Amino acid sequence: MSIEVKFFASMRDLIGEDCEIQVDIIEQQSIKNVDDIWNFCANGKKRPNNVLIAVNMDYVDGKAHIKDGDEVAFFPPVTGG
Amino acid sequence: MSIEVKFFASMRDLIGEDCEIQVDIIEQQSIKNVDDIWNFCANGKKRPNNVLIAVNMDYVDGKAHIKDGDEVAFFPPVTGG
Amino acid sequence: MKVIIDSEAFDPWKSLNDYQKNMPQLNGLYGATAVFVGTMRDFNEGDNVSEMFLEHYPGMTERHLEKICQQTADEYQLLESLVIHRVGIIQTNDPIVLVAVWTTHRKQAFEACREIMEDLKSKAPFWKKEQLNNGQNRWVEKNTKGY
Amino acid sequence: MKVIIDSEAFDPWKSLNDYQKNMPQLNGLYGATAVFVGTMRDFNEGDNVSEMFLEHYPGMTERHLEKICQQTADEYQLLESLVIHRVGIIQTNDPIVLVAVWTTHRKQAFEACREIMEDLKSKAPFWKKEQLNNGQNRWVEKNTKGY
Repeated sequence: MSIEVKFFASMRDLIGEDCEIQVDIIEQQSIKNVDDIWNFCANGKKRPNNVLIAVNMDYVDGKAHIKDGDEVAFFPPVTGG
Repeated sequence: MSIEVKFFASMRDLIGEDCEIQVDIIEQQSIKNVDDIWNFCANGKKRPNNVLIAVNMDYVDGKAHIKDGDEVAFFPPVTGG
Repeated sequence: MKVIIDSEAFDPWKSLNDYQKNMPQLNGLYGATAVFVGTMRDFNEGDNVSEMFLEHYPGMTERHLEKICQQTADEYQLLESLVIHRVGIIQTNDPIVLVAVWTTHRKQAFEACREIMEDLKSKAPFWKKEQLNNGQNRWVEKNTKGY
Repeated sequence: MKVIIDSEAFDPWKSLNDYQKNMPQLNGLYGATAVFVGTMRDFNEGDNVSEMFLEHYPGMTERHLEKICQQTADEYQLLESLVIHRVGIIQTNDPIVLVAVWTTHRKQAFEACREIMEDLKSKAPFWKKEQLNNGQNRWVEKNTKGY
Protein backbone atom coordinates (compact mmCIF):
# COMPACT_ATOMS: atom_id res chain seq x y z
CA MET A 1 0.00 0.00 0.00
CA SER A 2 2.37 2.68 -1.16
CA ILE A 3 3.11 5.44 -3.67
CA GLU A 4 6.37 5.66 -5.58
CA VAL A 5 7.58 9.24 -5.99
CA LYS A 6 10.26 10.22 -8.53
CA PHE A 7 12.15 13.46 -9.15
CA PHE A 8 14.05 14.23 -12.34
CA ALA A 9 16.77 16.64 -13.45
CA SER A 10 16.91 19.92 -11.49
CA MET A 11 13.99 18.77 -9.34
CA ARG A 12 16.12 15.90 -8.05
CA ASP A 13 18.91 18.38 -7.24
CA LEU A 14 16.38 20.53 -5.36
CA ILE A 15 15.02 17.67 -3.26
CA GLY A 16 18.40 16.13 -2.51
CA GLU A 17 20.06 12.80 -3.03
CA ASP A 18 16.93 10.66 -2.97
CA CYS A 19 15.40 10.59 -6.39
CA GLU A 20 12.87 7.91 -5.54
CA ILE A 21 10.82 7.90 -2.37
CA GLN A 22 8.30 5.32 -1.24
CA VAL A 23 5.39 6.89 0.64
CA ASP A 24 3.24 4.61 2.74
CA ILE A 25 -0.25 6.02 2.47
CA ILE A 26 -1.61 3.88 5.29
CA GLU A 27 0.73 5.61 7.69
CA GLN A 28 0.19 8.97 5.96
CA GLN A 29 -3.59 9.15 5.79
CA SER A 30 -3.58 12.90 5.14
CA ILE A 31 -2.11 12.29 1.66
CA LYS A 32 -4.93 12.56 -0.86
CA ASN A 33 -3.48 14.31 -3.89
CA VAL A 34 -0.27 15.24 -5.68
CA ASP A 35 0.17 18.47 -3.71
CA ASP A 36 0.16 16.43 -0.49
CA ILE A 37 2.84 14.15 -1.91
CA TRP A 38 5.09 17.11 -2.70
CA ASN A 39 4.64 18.55 0.78
CA PHE A 40 5.42 15.22 2.36
CA CYS A 41 8.60 14.65 0.32
CA ALA A 42 10.03 18.14 -0.16
CA ASN A 43 11.18 18.95 3.38
CA GLY A 44 9.45 22.30 3.29
CA LYS A 45 10.85 23.31 -0.09
CA LYS A 46 8.49 25.39 -2.20
CA ARG A 47 7.43 23.77 -5.45
CA PRO A 48 8.60 25.87 -8.43
CA ASN A 49 5.70 27.26 -10.46
CA ASN A 50 6.83 25.64 -13.68
CA VAL A 51 7.18 22.10 -12.30
CA LEU A 52 5.50 19.36 -14.32
CA ILE A 53 3.72 16.44 -12.70
CA ALA A 54 2.91 12.98 -14.01
CA VAL A 55 0.88 10.24 -12.35
CA ASN A 56 1.45 6.82 -13.84
CA MET A 57 3.32 8.54 -16.70
CA ASP A 58 0.44 10.82 -17.72
CA TYR A 59 0.54 14.57 -17.15
CA VAL A 60 -1.75 15.81 -14.34
CA ASP A 61 -2.08 18.93 -12.20
CA GLY A 62 -1.41 19.27 -8.48
CA LYS A 63 -5.01 18.55 -7.49
CA ALA A 64 -4.96 15.09 -9.10
CA HIS A 65 -5.97 12.40 -6.63
CA ILE A 66 -3.68 9.51 -5.99
CA LYS A 67 -4.33 5.92 -5.02
CA ASP A 68 -2.38 2.93 -3.83
CA GLY A 69 0.28 1.80 -6.26
CA ASP A 70 0.48 5.08 -8.20
CA GLU A 71 3.76 6.39 -9.52
CA VAL A 72 4.08 10.16 -9.09
CA ALA A 73 6.82 12.17 -10.83
CA PHE A 74 7.94 15.79 -10.51
CA PHE A 75 10.20 17.36 -13.11
CA PRO A 76 11.16 20.71 -14.66
CA PRO A 77 10.12 21.89 -18.14
CA VAL A 78 11.46 19.42 -20.69
CA THR A 79 14.43 20.29 -22.90
CA GLY A 80 14.86 17.37 -25.28
CA GLY A 81 15.25 17.29 -29.03
CA MET B 1 20.96 38.77 -85.62
CA SER B 2 18.45 36.22 -84.48
CA ILE B 3 16.25 34.99 -81.63
CA GLU B 4 16.24 31.36 -80.48
CA VAL B 5 12.76 30.13 -79.57
CA LYS B 6 12.19 26.97 -77.50
CA PHE B 7 9.05 25.03 -76.63
CA PHE B 8 8.87 22.47 -73.84
CA ALA B 9 6.61 19.58 -72.84
CA SER B 10 2.98 19.91 -74.04
CA MET B 11 3.81 23.24 -75.72
CA ARG B 12 6.22 21.42 -78.03
CA ASP B 13 3.47 18.91 -78.84
CA LEU B 14 1.12 21.80 -79.62
CA ILE B 15 3.55 23.57 -81.94
CA GLY B 16 4.70 20.43 -83.74
CA GLU B 17 7.98 18.68 -84.35
CA ASP B 18 10.22 21.72 -84.17
CA CYS B 19 11.08 22.45 -80.61
CA GLU B 20 13.67 25.08 -81.42
CA ILE B 21 13.14 27.79 -84.00
CA GLN B 22 15.57 30.48 -85.12
CA VAL B 23 13.81 33.74 -85.91
CA ASP B 24 15.71 36.31 -87.96
CA ILE B 25 14.59 39.67 -86.63
CA ILE B 26 16.15 41.62 -89.48
CA GLU B 27 13.84 39.92 -91.92
CA GLN B 28 10.94 40.04 -89.44
CA GLN B 29 11.00 43.66 -88.40
CA SER B 30 7.49 43.55 -86.98
CA ILE B 31 8.72 41.36 -84.12
CA LYS B 32 9.12 43.53 -81.04
CA ASN B 33 8.01 41.46 -78.09
CA VAL B 34 7.29 37.94 -76.88
CA ASP B 35 3.68 37.97 -78.15
CA ASP B 36 5.00 38.67 -81.65
CA ILE B 37 7.37 35.71 -81.38
CA TRP B 38 4.53 33.37 -80.48
CA ASN B 39 2.40 34.62 -83.35
CA PHE B 40 5.29 34.17 -85.78
CA CYS B 41 6.09 30.60 -84.64
CA ALA B 42 2.72 29.12 -83.70
CA ASN B 43 1.11 28.82 -87.16
CA GLY B 44 -2.08 30.49 -85.99
CA LYS B 45 -2.43 28.39 -82.84
CA LYS B 46 -3.88 30.22 -79.85
CA ARG B 47 -1.54 30.52 -76.90
CA PRO B 48 -3.01 28.73 -73.85
CA ASN B 49 -3.80 31.11 -70.99
CA ASN B 50 -1.58 29.29 -68.54
CA VAL B 51 1.56 29.23 -70.69
CA LEU B 52 4.74 30.40 -69.02
CA ILE B 53 7.36 32.48 -70.79
CA ALA B 54 11.06 32.96 -70.13
CA VAL B 55 13.50 35.29 -71.87
CA ASN B 56 17.14 34.38 -71.31
CA MET B 57 15.94 31.95 -68.63
CA ASP B 58 14.09 34.53 -66.54
CA TYR B 59 10.31 34.59 -66.29
CA VAL B 60 8.62 37.44 -68.20
CA ASP B 61 5.15 38.27 -69.48
CA GLY B 62 4.00 38.45 -73.11
CA LYS B 63 4.72 42.16 -73.42
CA ALA B 64 8.42 41.74 -72.66
CA HIS B 65 10.59 43.24 -75.37
CA ILE B 66 13.15 41.12 -77.12
CA LYS B 67 16.47 41.94 -78.68
CA ASP B 68 19.02 40.29 -80.87
CA GLY B 69 20.50 37.14 -79.37
CA ASP B 70 17.69 36.55 -76.86
CA GLU B 71 16.50 33.05 -76.01
CA VAL B 72 12.72 32.87 -75.66
CA ALA B 73 10.96 29.82 -74.18
CA PHE B 74 7.30 28.84 -73.93
CA PHE B 75 6.18 26.08 -71.61
CA PRO B 76 3.19 24.83 -69.64
CA PRO B 77 2.84 25.08 -65.82
CA VAL B 78 5.69 23.19 -64.23
CA THR B 79 5.17 19.83 -62.54
CA GLY B 80 8.48 18.83 -61.02
CA GLY B 81 9.30 17.64 -57.53
CA MET C 1 25.05 25.19 -51.46
CA LYS C 2 24.69 22.69 -54.27
CA VAL C 3 22.12 21.95 -56.99
CA ILE C 4 22.33 18.70 -58.91
CA ILE C 5 20.24 17.66 -61.92
CA ASP C 6 20.67 13.91 -62.08
CA SER C 7 19.76 11.64 -64.99
CA GLU C 8 20.63 8.55 -62.92
CA ALA C 9 18.81 7.15 -59.90
CA PHE C 10 20.15 8.56 -56.61
CA ASP C 11 19.96 7.33 -53.03
CA PRO C 12 18.84 10.26 -50.84
CA TRP C 13 20.33 8.93 -47.60
CA LYS C 14 23.67 8.16 -49.19
CA SER C 15 23.68 11.56 -50.88
CA LEU C 16 23.04 13.25 -47.53
CA ASN C 17 25.72 11.20 -45.84
CA ASP C 18 28.26 12.06 -48.54
CA TYR C 19 27.35 15.74 -48.62
CA GLN C 20 27.47 16.15 -44.87
CA LYS C 21 30.88 14.45 -44.68
CA ASN C 22 32.23 17.19 -46.92
CA MET C 23 31.21 20.04 -44.64
CA PRO C 24 33.46 19.47 -41.58
CA GLN C 25 33.83 23.24 -41.19
CA LEU C 26 30.20 23.26 -39.99
CA ASN C 27 30.67 20.64 -37.26
CA GLY C 28 29.30 22.04 -34.01
CA LEU C 29 27.60 24.94 -35.81
CA TYR C 30 24.42 23.36 -37.15
CA GLY C 31 21.76 22.20 -34.73
CA ALA C 32 19.02 21.47 -37.25
CA THR C 33 18.72 19.63 -40.54
CA ALA C 34 15.41 19.46 -42.41
CA VAL C 35 15.03 17.15 -45.39
CA PHE C 36 12.29 16.48 -47.89
CA VAL C 37 12.36 13.57 -50.34
CA GLY C 38 9.77 13.19 -53.11
CA THR C 39 9.40 9.65 -54.42
CA MET C 40 7.59 8.26 -57.46
CA ARG C 41 4.28 6.62 -56.56
CA ASP C 42 2.63 3.95 -58.69
CA PHE C 43 -0.65 5.89 -58.85
CA ASN C 44 -1.74 9.46 -59.61
CA GLU C 45 -5.18 11.00 -59.99
CA GLY C 46 -6.85 7.61 -59.85
CA ASP C 47 -4.70 5.84 -62.45
CA ASN C 48 -1.92 3.30 -62.16
CA VAL C 49 1.35 4.73 -63.42
CA SER C 50 4.13 2.39 -64.52
CA GLU C 51 6.87 4.82 -65.48
CA MET C 52 7.49 8.52 -65.89
CA PHE C 53 9.54 10.81 -68.10
CA LEU C 54 10.83 13.98 -66.49
CA GLU C 55 11.75 16.78 -68.87
CA HIS C 56 13.53 19.97 -67.85
CA TYR C 57 14.89 23.18 -69.38
CA PRO C 58 18.66 22.68 -69.23
CA GLY C 59 20.30 25.84 -67.98
CA MET C 60 17.19 27.58 -66.71
CA THR C 61 16.38 24.79 -64.24
CA GLU C 62 19.79 24.95 -62.58
CA ARG C 63 19.76 28.74 -62.64
CA HIS C 64 16.31 28.93 -61.08
CA LEU C 65 17.09 26.40 -58.33
CA GLU C 66 20.33 28.15 -57.46
CA LYS C 67 18.45 31.45 -57.22
CA ILE C 68 15.85 29.92 -54.86
CA CYS C 69 18.55 28.42 -52.68
CA GLN C 70 20.46 31.69 -52.51
CA GLN C 71 17.36 33.71 -51.61
CA THR C 72 16.35 31.18 -48.98
CA ALA C 73 19.88 31.07 -47.58
CA ASP C 74 19.78 34.84 -47.12
CA GLU C 75 16.29 34.90 -45.62
CA TYR C 76 16.77 31.98 -43.20
CA GLN C 77 20.50 32.14 -42.49
CA LEU C 78 21.10 28.72 -43.99
CA LEU C 79 24.50 27.25 -43.22
CA GLU C 80 24.23 24.79 -46.11
CA SER C 81 21.70 23.46 -48.60
CA LEU C 82 21.48 20.61 -51.09
CA VAL C 83 18.95 20.09 -53.88
CA ILE C 84 18.96 17.02 -56.14
CA HIS C 85 16.36 16.47 -58.86
CA ARG C 86 16.03 13.52 -61.23
CA VAL C 87 15.34 13.91 -64.94
CA GLY C 88 14.78 11.35 -67.70
CA ILE C 89 13.02 8.02 -67.27
CA ILE C 90 11.93 7.31 -63.70
CA GLN C 91 10.58 4.09 -62.22
CA THR C 92 8.13 3.56 -59.38
CA ASN C 93 9.73 4.10 -55.97
CA ASP C 94 12.64 6.10 -57.41
CA PRO C 95 13.43 9.27 -55.48
CA ILE C 96 12.61 12.29 -57.67
CA VAL C 97 13.69 15.21 -55.52
CA LEU C 98 15.72 15.87 -52.39
CA VAL C 99 15.81 19.20 -50.56
CA ALA C 100 17.99 19.50 -47.46
CA VAL C 101 18.99 22.51 -45.36
CA TRP C 102 21.28 22.95 -42.37
CA THR C 103 20.68 25.75 -39.85
CA THR C 104 21.45 26.76 -36.26
CA HIS C 105 17.83 26.45 -35.04
CA ARG C 106 14.93 24.25 -36.11
CA LYS C 107 12.40 26.94 -37.02
CA GLN C 108 14.56 28.16 -39.88
CA ALA C 109 15.27 24.62 -41.07
CA PHE C 110 11.60 23.60 -41.24
CA GLU C 111 10.51 26.79 -42.96
CA ALA C 112 13.38 27.03 -45.44
CA CYS C 113 13.08 23.40 -46.53
CA ARG C 114 9.38 23.76 -47.20
CA GLU C 115 9.82 27.10 -48.96
CA ILE C 116 12.47 25.76 -51.32
CA MET C 117 10.29 22.77 -52.08
CA GLU C 118 7.17 24.86 -52.76
CA ASP C 119 9.07 27.22 -55.01
CA LEU C 120 10.58 24.27 -56.87
CA LYS C 121 7.12 22.71 -57.35
CA SER C 122 5.54 25.93 -58.59
CA LYS C 123 8.35 27.56 -60.59
CA ALA C 124 11.31 25.33 -61.47
CA PRO C 125 11.00 24.25 -65.12
CA PHE C 126 10.37 20.51 -64.89
CA TRP C 127 7.53 18.58 -66.56
CA LYS C 128 6.30 15.08 -65.87
CA LYS C 129 4.90 12.76 -68.50
CA GLU C 130 3.29 9.67 -67.04
CA GLN C 131 3.23 6.28 -68.74
CA LEU C 132 -0.03 4.63 -67.64
CA ASN C 133 -0.50 0.89 -67.20
CA ASN C 134 -3.01 0.92 -70.09
CA GLY C 135 -0.22 1.94 -72.49
CA GLN C 136 -1.25 5.58 -72.81
CA ASN C 137 0.85 8.48 -71.66
CA ARG C 138 -0.03 11.99 -70.54
CA TRP C 139 1.59 15.20 -69.41
CA VAL C 140 0.85 15.93 -65.77
CA GLU C 141 -1.05 19.23 -65.81
CA LYS C 142 -0.63 20.43 -62.26
CA ASN C 143 0.89 19.61 -58.93
CA THR C 144 -1.11 19.07 -55.75
CA LYS C 145 -1.26 21.99 -53.32
CA GLY C 146 1.53 22.19 -50.79
CA TYR C 147 -0.20 24.45 -48.24
CA MET D 1 5.78 3.33 -36.51
CA LYS D 2 8.82 3.03 -34.31
CA VAL D 3 10.24 4.93 -31.32
CA ILE D 4 13.82 4.29 -30.25
CA ILE D 5 15.58 5.67 -27.17
CA ASP D 6 19.25 5.20 -27.92
CA SER D 7 22.12 5.43 -25.46
CA GLU D 8 24.66 5.00 -28.27
CA ALA D 9 25.50 7.42 -31.09
CA PHE D 10 23.35 6.85 -34.19
CA ASP D 11 23.80 7.80 -37.84
CA PRO D 12 20.54 9.38 -39.05
CA TRP D 13 21.07 8.63 -42.75
CA LYS D 14 21.99 5.01 -42.10
CA SER D 15 19.01 4.66 -39.74
CA LEU D 16 16.69 6.02 -42.44
CA ASN D 17 18.20 3.75 -45.07
CA ASP D 18 17.80 0.70 -42.84
CA TYR D 19 14.28 1.59 -41.76
CA GLN D 20 13.07 2.28 -45.28
CA LYS D 21 14.50 -1.01 -46.56
CA ASN D 22 12.24 -2.81 -44.10
CA MET D 23 9.03 -1.29 -45.43
CA PRO D 24 8.80 -2.82 -48.95
CA GLN D 25 5.03 -3.06 -48.55
CA LEU D 26 4.97 0.75 -48.95
CA ASN D 27 6.92 0.87 -52.23
CA GLY D 28 4.96 2.92 -54.73
CA LEU D 29 2.60 4.21 -52.03
CA TYR D 30 4.59 7.01 -50.43
CA GLY D 31 5.35 10.13 -52.42
CA ALA D 32 6.74 12.24 -49.59
CA THR D 33 9.25 11.80 -46.78
CA ALA D 34 10.00 14.62 -44.35
CA VAL D 35 12.89 14.34 -41.93
CA PHE D 36 14.22 16.46 -39.11
CA VAL D 37 17.56 15.85 -37.43
CA GLY D 38 18.66 17.77 -34.34
CA THR D 39 22.41 17.83 -33.76
CA MET D 40 24.49 18.93 -30.80
CA ARG D 41 26.09 22.32 -31.32
CA ASP D 42 29.23 23.48 -29.52
CA PHE D 43 27.56 26.64 -28.25
CA ASN D 44 24.30 27.57 -26.52
CA GLU D 45 23.07 30.85 -25.10
CA GLY D 46 26.43 32.47 -25.63
CA ASP D 47 28.57 29.80 -23.98
CA ASN D 48 30.84 27.14 -25.40
CA VAL D 49 29.55 23.68 -24.57
CA SER D 50 31.92 20.72 -24.63
CA GLU D 51 29.60 17.85 -23.76
CA MET D 52 26.03 17.19 -22.69
CA PHE D 53 24.15 14.73 -20.52
CA LEU D 54 20.65 13.85 -21.65
CA GLU D 55 18.37 12.45 -18.96
CA HIS D 56 14.95 10.95 -19.61
CA TYR D 57 12.09 9.33 -17.71
CA PRO D 58 12.31 5.67 -18.76
CA GLY D 59 8.88 4.38 -19.60
CA MET D 60 7.08 7.71 -19.77
CA THR D 61 9.33 9.01 -22.56
CA GLU D 62 8.64 6.05 -24.84
CA ARG D 63 4.97 6.09 -23.96
CA HIS D 64 4.62 9.79 -24.67
CA LEU D 65 6.48 9.62 -28.01
CA GLU D 66 4.40 6.65 -29.12
CA LYS D 67 1.24 8.56 -28.26
CA ILE D 68 2.37 11.60 -30.28
CA CYS D 69 3.26 9.41 -33.26
CA GLN D 70 -0.08 7.62 -33.11
CA GLN D 71 -2.09 10.84 -32.88
CA THR D 72 -0.11 12.38 -35.73
CA ALA D 73 -0.50 9.24 -37.84
CA ASP D 74 -4.26 9.48 -37.44
CA GLU D 75 -4.45 13.20 -38.12
CA TYR D 76 -2.13 13.25 -41.17
CA GLN D 77 -2.65 9.74 -42.58
CA LEU D 78 0.97 8.82 -42.03
CA LEU D 79 2.06 5.65 -43.80
CA GLU D 80 5.08 5.25 -41.53
CA SER D 81 7.04 7.17 -38.91
CA LEU D 82 10.35 6.83 -37.10
CA VAL D 83 11.58 8.68 -34.02
CA ILE D 84 15.06 8.17 -32.55
CA HIS D 85 16.30 10.12 -29.51
CA ARG D 86 19.69 9.92 -27.84
CA VAL D 87 20.13 9.77 -24.07
CA GLY D 88 23.25 9.71 -21.89
CA ILE D 89 26.51 11.48 -22.65
CA ILE D 90 26.51 13.32 -25.97
CA GLN D 91 29.42 14.94 -27.81
CA THR D 92 29.47 17.94 -30.13
CA ASN D 93 28.13 17.12 -33.60
CA ASP D 94 26.33 13.98 -32.39
CA PRO D 95 22.77 13.66 -33.71
CA ILE D 96 20.37 14.02 -30.77
CA VAL D 97 16.99 13.43 -32.40
CA LEU D 98 15.58 12.12 -35.67
CA VAL D 99 11.93 12.47 -36.70
CA ALA D 100 10.87 11.01 -40.05
CA VAL D 101 7.44 10.52 -41.62
CA TRP D 102 6.26 8.93 -44.85
CA THR D 103 3.02 10.08 -46.53
CA THR D 104 1.26 10.13 -49.90
CA HIS D 105 1.50 13.91 -50.37
CA ARG D 106 4.03 16.49 -49.21
CA LYS D 107 1.74 18.80 -47.23
CA GLN D 108 1.03 16.07 -44.69
CA ALA D 109 4.70 15.10 -44.47
CA PHE D 110 5.93 18.64 -43.76
CA GLU D 111 3.23 19.36 -41.19
CA ALA D 112 3.35 16.03 -39.40
CA CYS D 113 7.14 16.03 -39.07
CA ARG D 114 7.12 19.51 -37.58
CA GLU D 115 4.22 18.73 -35.26
CA ILE D 116 5.88 15.62 -33.86
CA MET D 117 9.08 17.57 -33.34
CA GLU D 118 7.34 20.48 -31.58
CA ASP D 119 5.41 18.15 -29.30
CA LEU D 120 8.60 16.27 -28.50
CA LYS D 121 10.41 19.52 -27.66
CA SER D 122 7.61 20.82 -25.44
CA LYS D 123 6.29 17.66 -23.76
CA ALA D 124 8.49 14.56 -24.05
CA PRO D 125 10.32 14.06 -20.73
CA PHE D 126 13.97 14.69 -21.63
CA TRP D 127 16.34 17.07 -19.87
CA LYS D 128 19.70 18.39 -21.04
CA LYS D 129 22.59 19.17 -18.74
CA GLU D 130 25.39 21.03 -20.46
CA GLN D 131 29.06 20.72 -19.56
CA LEU D 132 30.62 24.11 -20.27
CA ASN D 133 34.20 24.64 -21.40
CA ASN D 134 34.92 26.45 -18.13
CA GLY D 135 34.28 23.22 -16.22
CA GLN D 136 30.85 24.17 -14.87
CA ASN D 137 27.66 22.40 -15.78
CA ARG D 138 24.05 23.54 -15.89
CA TRP D 139 20.59 22.25 -16.62
CA VAL D 140 19.13 23.75 -19.78
CA GLU D 141 16.05 25.62 -18.60
CA LYS D 142 14.06 25.99 -21.79
CA ASN D 143 14.11 25.21 -25.49
CA THR D 144 14.08 27.85 -28.22
CA LYS D 145 10.71 28.57 -29.83
CA GLY D 146 9.85 26.41 -32.84
CA TYR D 147 7.22 28.66 -34.42
